[in-house]
Amino acid sequence: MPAGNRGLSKIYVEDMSLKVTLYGITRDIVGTSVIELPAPAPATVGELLEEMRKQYPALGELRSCAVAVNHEYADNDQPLHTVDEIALIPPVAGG
Amino acid sequence: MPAGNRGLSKIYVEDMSLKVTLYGITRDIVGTSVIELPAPAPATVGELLEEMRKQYPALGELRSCAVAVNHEYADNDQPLHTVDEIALIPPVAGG
Amino acid sequence: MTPYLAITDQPIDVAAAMAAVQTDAAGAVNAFIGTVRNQSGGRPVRRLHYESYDSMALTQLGHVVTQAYEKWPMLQEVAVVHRKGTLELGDVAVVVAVATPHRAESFAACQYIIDTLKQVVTIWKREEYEDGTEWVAAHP
Amino acid sequence: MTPYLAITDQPIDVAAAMAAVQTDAAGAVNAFIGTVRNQSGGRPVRRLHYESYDSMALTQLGHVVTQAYEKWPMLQEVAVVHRKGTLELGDVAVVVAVATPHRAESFAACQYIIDTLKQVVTIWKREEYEDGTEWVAAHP
Repeated sequence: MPAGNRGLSKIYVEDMSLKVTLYGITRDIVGTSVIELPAPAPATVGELLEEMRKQYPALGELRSCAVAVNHEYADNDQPLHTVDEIALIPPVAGG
Repeated sequence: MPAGNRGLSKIYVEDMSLKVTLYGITRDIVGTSVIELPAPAPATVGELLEEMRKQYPALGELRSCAVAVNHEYADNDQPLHTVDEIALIPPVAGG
Repeated sequence: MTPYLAITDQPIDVAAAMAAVQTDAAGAVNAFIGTVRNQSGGRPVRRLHYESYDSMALTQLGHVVTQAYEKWPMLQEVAVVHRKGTLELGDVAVVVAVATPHRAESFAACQYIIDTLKQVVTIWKREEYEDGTEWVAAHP
Repeated sequence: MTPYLAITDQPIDVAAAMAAVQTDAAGAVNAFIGTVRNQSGGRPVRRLHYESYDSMALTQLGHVVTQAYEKWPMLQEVAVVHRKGTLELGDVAVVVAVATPHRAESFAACQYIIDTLKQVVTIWKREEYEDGTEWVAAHP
């Protein structure tokens, strides 16, 4: 990848805001079903989780709290983009 | 048990006839759904099976052929009585 | 807790058998349904004929269900309905439905009942092919 | 072989889900039905509320069913229907139905699907008691 593209990407990340949808107990904890993180927003799943737990310590008390990006469970190092559909996933309990 | 009763029982066994009901492939082999064995009839399940296999050798070619007495699977040494409901049970295949 | 056991020459109402086992105390229902396949060992099957020694079949089925209750004391409700007579392709031959508080036991108890039923219950199956019929499992 | 997967706020038609998987080629159908129990961990339950992240739940359910087809290549048909919204005692919360040529695989595949569904599908359960509500499994 050319250096120019890397620089552009960097600027893009720093400028973007993120929308995160909240389900189940995470919505109760945050108090809203969608939270908008203004720029500079977290650049990765791991940073998003860190930021959310800092703002809402009760999230850290859950059995688990995953992040979904575009309907898939995402690892901590996955980068985030404004166009992504991002959600917090507390412990599921279907069935 | 008094000797008199044992003697009576012995006479009874020698005098009795047995009705045996046939199911599935055993009915096809024997050619009827009930067979009557006149006195002196087999006194035990084992003797019954031996007698039936002698008369109808095709019974010996089955994967198995059990005898049921009063709706229960019976061992070879179980005695038979005229009042019993006796059946040949070829390999079952329900379900 | 009285199990619903039946052998019938009428089409089996699967929904009724499953409804028979549902209770507010049981969170899990497992049901097994055996239907008439269009082939057996690679040979095309046209239809099936089931013959039953009804009174013994129900006695043995009762034993099977009693054993299941002994193995899984949390087992709550059981229904077993087996059809006899002539069955066409796709027809339901047997349904086993069990209800338990938790799901793992529902699978285990249902599988035990159908597996054991096939070993001891006095029902015989005659498969009808293009060119004849055969009693299933009769010969080695 | 396209699985019938749905998340609905309407009562689940169990018979329809089971009919959806039956084919003349499959001799065995196994179905698991999860219903609303009147208690949870010894605590009386009055009703349940299921919340679903539908689009992700269906994506994950698709993954689960794909994995089942990989594990049991003879698996023929699959139906999974999960309800959401408010459910009363005895209501059907989920039905999983699978059809296979032989019965052992029908039990194994059905159990795999419900077990894995419970681990990955984005549906949340809130139990309602006499004195409040609680998100199930949320805390250690």
